[in-house]
Amino acid sequence: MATEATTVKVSAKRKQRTKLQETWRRLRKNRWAMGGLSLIIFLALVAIFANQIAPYGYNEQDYLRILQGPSRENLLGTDNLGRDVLSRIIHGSRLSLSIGFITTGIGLTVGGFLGALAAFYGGRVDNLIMRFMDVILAIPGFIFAIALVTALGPSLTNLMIAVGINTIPYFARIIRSSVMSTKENEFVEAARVIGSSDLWIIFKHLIPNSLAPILVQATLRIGDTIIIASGLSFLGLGAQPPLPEWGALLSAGRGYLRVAWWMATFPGIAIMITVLAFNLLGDGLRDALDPRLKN
Amino acid sequence: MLKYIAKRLISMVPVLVGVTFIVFAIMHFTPGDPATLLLGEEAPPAEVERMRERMGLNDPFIVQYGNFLMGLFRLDLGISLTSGRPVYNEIMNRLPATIRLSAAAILVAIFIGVIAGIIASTRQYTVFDGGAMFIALLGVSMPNFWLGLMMILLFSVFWNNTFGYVLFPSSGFGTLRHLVMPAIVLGTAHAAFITRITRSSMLEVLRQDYIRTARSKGLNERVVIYIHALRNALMPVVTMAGLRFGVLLGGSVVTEQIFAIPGMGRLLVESVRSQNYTLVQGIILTYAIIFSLVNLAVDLLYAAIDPRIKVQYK
Amino acid sequence: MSANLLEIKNLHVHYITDDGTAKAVNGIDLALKPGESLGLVGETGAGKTTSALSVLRLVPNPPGKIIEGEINFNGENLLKKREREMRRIRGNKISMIFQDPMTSLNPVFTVGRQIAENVALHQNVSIKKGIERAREMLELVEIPGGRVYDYPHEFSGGMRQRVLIAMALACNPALIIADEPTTALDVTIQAQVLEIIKGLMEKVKTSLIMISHDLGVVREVSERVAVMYAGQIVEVGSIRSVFQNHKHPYTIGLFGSIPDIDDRESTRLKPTPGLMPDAMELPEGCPFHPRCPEAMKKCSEETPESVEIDERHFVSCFLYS
Amino acid sequence: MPDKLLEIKDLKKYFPTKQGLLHAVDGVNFDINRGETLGLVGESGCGKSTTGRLLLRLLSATGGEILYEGEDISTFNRKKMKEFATKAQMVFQDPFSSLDPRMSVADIIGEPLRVNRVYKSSKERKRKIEEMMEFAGIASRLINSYPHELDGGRRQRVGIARALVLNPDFLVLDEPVSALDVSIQAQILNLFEDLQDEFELTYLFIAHDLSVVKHVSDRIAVMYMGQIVEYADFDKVIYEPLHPYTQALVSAIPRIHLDDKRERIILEGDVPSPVNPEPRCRFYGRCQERKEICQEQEATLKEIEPGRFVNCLLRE
Repeated sequence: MATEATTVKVSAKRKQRTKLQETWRRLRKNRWAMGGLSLIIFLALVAIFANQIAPYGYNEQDYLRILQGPSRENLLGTDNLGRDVLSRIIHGSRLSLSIGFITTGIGLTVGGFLGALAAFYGGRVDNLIMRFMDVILAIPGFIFAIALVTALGPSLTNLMIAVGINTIPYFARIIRSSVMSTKENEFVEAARVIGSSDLWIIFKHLIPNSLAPILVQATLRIGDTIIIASGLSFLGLGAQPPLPEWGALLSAGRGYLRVAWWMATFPGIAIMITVLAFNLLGDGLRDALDPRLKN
Repeated sequence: MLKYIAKRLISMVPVLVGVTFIVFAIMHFTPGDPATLLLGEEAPPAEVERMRERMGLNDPFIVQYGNFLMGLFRLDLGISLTSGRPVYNEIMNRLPATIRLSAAAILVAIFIGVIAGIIASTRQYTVFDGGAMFIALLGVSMPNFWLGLMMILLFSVFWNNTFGYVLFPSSGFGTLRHLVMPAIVLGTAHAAFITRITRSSMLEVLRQDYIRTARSKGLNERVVIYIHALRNALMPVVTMAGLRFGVLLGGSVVTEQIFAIPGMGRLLVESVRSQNYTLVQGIILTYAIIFSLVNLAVDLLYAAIDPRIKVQYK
Repeated sequence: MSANLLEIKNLHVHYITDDGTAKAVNGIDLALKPGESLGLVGETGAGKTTSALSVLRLVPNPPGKIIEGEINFNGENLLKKREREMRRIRGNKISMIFQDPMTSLNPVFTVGRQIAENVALHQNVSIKKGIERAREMLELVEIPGGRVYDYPHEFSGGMRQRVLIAMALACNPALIIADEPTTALDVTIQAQVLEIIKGLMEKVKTSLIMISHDLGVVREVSERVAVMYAGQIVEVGSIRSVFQNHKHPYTIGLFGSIPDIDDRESTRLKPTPGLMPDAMELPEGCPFHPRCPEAMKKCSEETPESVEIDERHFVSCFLYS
Repeated sequence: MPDKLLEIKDLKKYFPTKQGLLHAVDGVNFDINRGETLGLVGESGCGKSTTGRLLLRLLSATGGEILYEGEDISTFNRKKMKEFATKAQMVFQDPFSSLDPRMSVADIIGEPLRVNRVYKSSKERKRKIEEMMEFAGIASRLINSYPHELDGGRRQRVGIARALVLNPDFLVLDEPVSALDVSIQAQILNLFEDLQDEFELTYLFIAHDLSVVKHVSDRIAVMYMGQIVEYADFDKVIYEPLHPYTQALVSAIPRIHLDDKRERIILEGDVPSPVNPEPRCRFYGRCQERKEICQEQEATLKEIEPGRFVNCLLRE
């Protein structure tokens, strides 16, 4: 709807900003998104300095303090082997965050490459790649990951590979559609008219202009992969004991639900907060990048 | 319309064949020998070798895949390596529970999600909107296995300790009371997702020119929203909810595990643990087929909502 | 002299956003007699659409807000009416035709239903009766009545615009506001639609406000014309008077910008240099003075009043006061 | 003898669609003389933009020849194509999507120079950019602005500066003013005239608006459903149109003259899309003068007077 408010011209007098600065400015105004970003930074710091922050080692057992509720010594209680739940969660943040970033990274690079290829060349290449992606997408993601872990054997590395592969078609689709819509712009034709090569067009025009939606999806996807991965660990198909992966902690806590509620409760809250942080930031980015929401 | 259904069904075939190939290949190259598994570790090597021959395990991969594919047409998915019973029968025993659970969850999700989404979008920037959106965000950020454990903790353990009886049983399947917690646990993330997508879709539609036309006719706001806007807004909701159904199916595996529901998901986890490959293979295929059928249903629903779709398939 | 059907007095409409306040309409006065047709001309951002939406009180709020003024319709101030009363006027007494026929019809309902809805609502009849009326209306705009059960996507752009015209006329409104109804159409299709509008104007005796950026289109269907610039009406009068004897420097520039097909010598166009000011940063005084070739010191200090230079021909410019 | 810069012979471009083969451009012939402006007019979907893109090889032709200075551009290799880019350029319709939103004005105008490595130093490049901005009438303070900060008219000027920076001889102007308001449109039209004088440019001016085309063109070609229906000097096409479609098109323009008493020709129906067109005159369905013969054979463009071409079986 072309109301006149949206066609009002930005005068030259007002401060000039690039799109990136403009996005950042709008993102900064969004309190939720900034909350998410701060949380992510906080979690990253916790993960990096886990050894310094955690009161105990992740596998430090104290048989005199088994299944103790939250107390001054053990803020979030202890588990069935007398290990400090808080310390295990702090050490676990490393695993969960790496899983999130690495799996999303795998999906983004491989899926991005395939999607960009499909979009740029179209025709048969496009058809071949996208039909293959359709096949993978026809198997519910979590179940496909279970199949892959079964084949590879349960371990942290295999978990990341499985969830990463699982993420490929997702990114292939997003990047394909993003590049396709960028390709529709006349500036791509304009670049061709002035004699630009394919590579110039891809790197100077298509990729920079397709990045925004990809960035949003990648942020949101990190949260998703953390949930998927912890779900697999919960089923015993991911990280193996004694690794303090959050899903594995929850799984262990399940057996003691009736006697030690804290064992399952706190790792779940950790997962939720982490995923929430990525979702908040992703949502905020999407809003900041959507010019229609600017009013 | 029939032609459209036929076309869509036919287009499912190559995808499903691709799925069988991928699943078969993954399982084929998985370490471990089905014959040994079937006969047990102590079986004499000669016996195992005879079994391998009988199961066609010595054939080249492509022949084995061909045989597997042919078997599918007779609904023969092989035999379970632990029980020795046909995989098909094993799955059919467990399928109803999974379908019941998923259907209950999706109904809960759509009901809550669409209503909350409409409320949020028509009261943009109010407390309703903010509140609904924050709850929805929590919903999608919450791992459902954790939510499940928390509900058990609350409604089975604490409730029992406080009031002396169990409000919702934490395990088993059969009655509606058994279904309540699992359906909520499985449906929550989906409801949250649908809320978000309904809201953004409604906001998009409410910006459209035809909404302005409707208002300029003097229609009251309720008619504009529930008649003119909602039907258009539902299209992306239906599509996305269909695509996300795969996530719900994945979630059902964990949910069945937590609430000890005798569904396919639990069978899958058991089979993975016991390296029962034929059963794993059959179950994954079944999930893929359910998912594809749901997406077909979604497409048909879409065509029913949007008159423009039918034209494309005339 | 008969009473005015519509009177707009000192209307101000602002869009209030985080980045500032866009003053879209700044004190316009307009009067329209029953059966009269008025063309509202101006460039993008002049405030034409906002003025029109204000009459129906459909300016999107937020960010739009009617700051002050009166809009009297049949002697009653529309800005004082309750929302419920307004709804009885929209689509019934005053209806509107929008610019983009491709997006102005709801894609999921048949065109018959969309017209019938209007009739059923305001004339208190059943949808079925409404469909009958829709059939008549379609035939009035030269679309076979049998097509009431077709969906919008089954019509071409020109046909859809006719459907919208049929819809606007379905309740015999006293006033129709057409917002650039032919801008999105091809020339030959535009000619068809204009022909239909002209024919209908003779038949149904409705008043018309035709918003357009094209002086030629306005000339086709209007008796009077008002020229808008930066949210103000700078010149208004009968078509003949304004087209032959335009006085305001902006109007002169506007006419000088039009490539005239009937002018056999290809003379150079004489547009006003510069751009329309940003509605968020309107200049002091006459909004046109920074671009005006005749600007005087006074122009940057005071806003000119409108002066009658000929019978019902008004100009807002210090050159004539 | 006029100096022919471009000769277009039996140019064809078909697109496969779900409904069948779309004959977007179907046997088009015309030529453009050095230094002149040829106006190419028609309604949406008539194939005028496709023709413009074919001329710069943004699309490859299904059939026919495009000779630029006597050379068939379809035979150009990579190197020749780069050279061609410095001679023939384009100004696009949409001032929004034709500029990369992530590039500043300087980046956009300088891109052709960088791609073609015209200058070694960035200083020289900057000087050239500033020079072009001045020619295109863009204030030098806007050099670091981004497209979203500019209004449509200024954006179009940036697009013009980009097209001119390589000193081309020939410009395809694809509806360059149709997205602009009248006064801005007039400013840009004047700019095109000035630039043509300054740089001795040859234009193919594509538009849907006959009055705009008439204003700038020496000759005009009118397109309908992928074919040229009339092609002659501008005054012939505008004041003595021969083809029934041109007559209708001319009469359909809303006039600003009060004494205009011209009888309107109102065409029936909509512009059909040329998917698998039938072998008859393309205008048959809407023509008010149609006769039996018109549906029996296809009409072709014939020279009925020197320099005057009409595609109508009734005018031969």
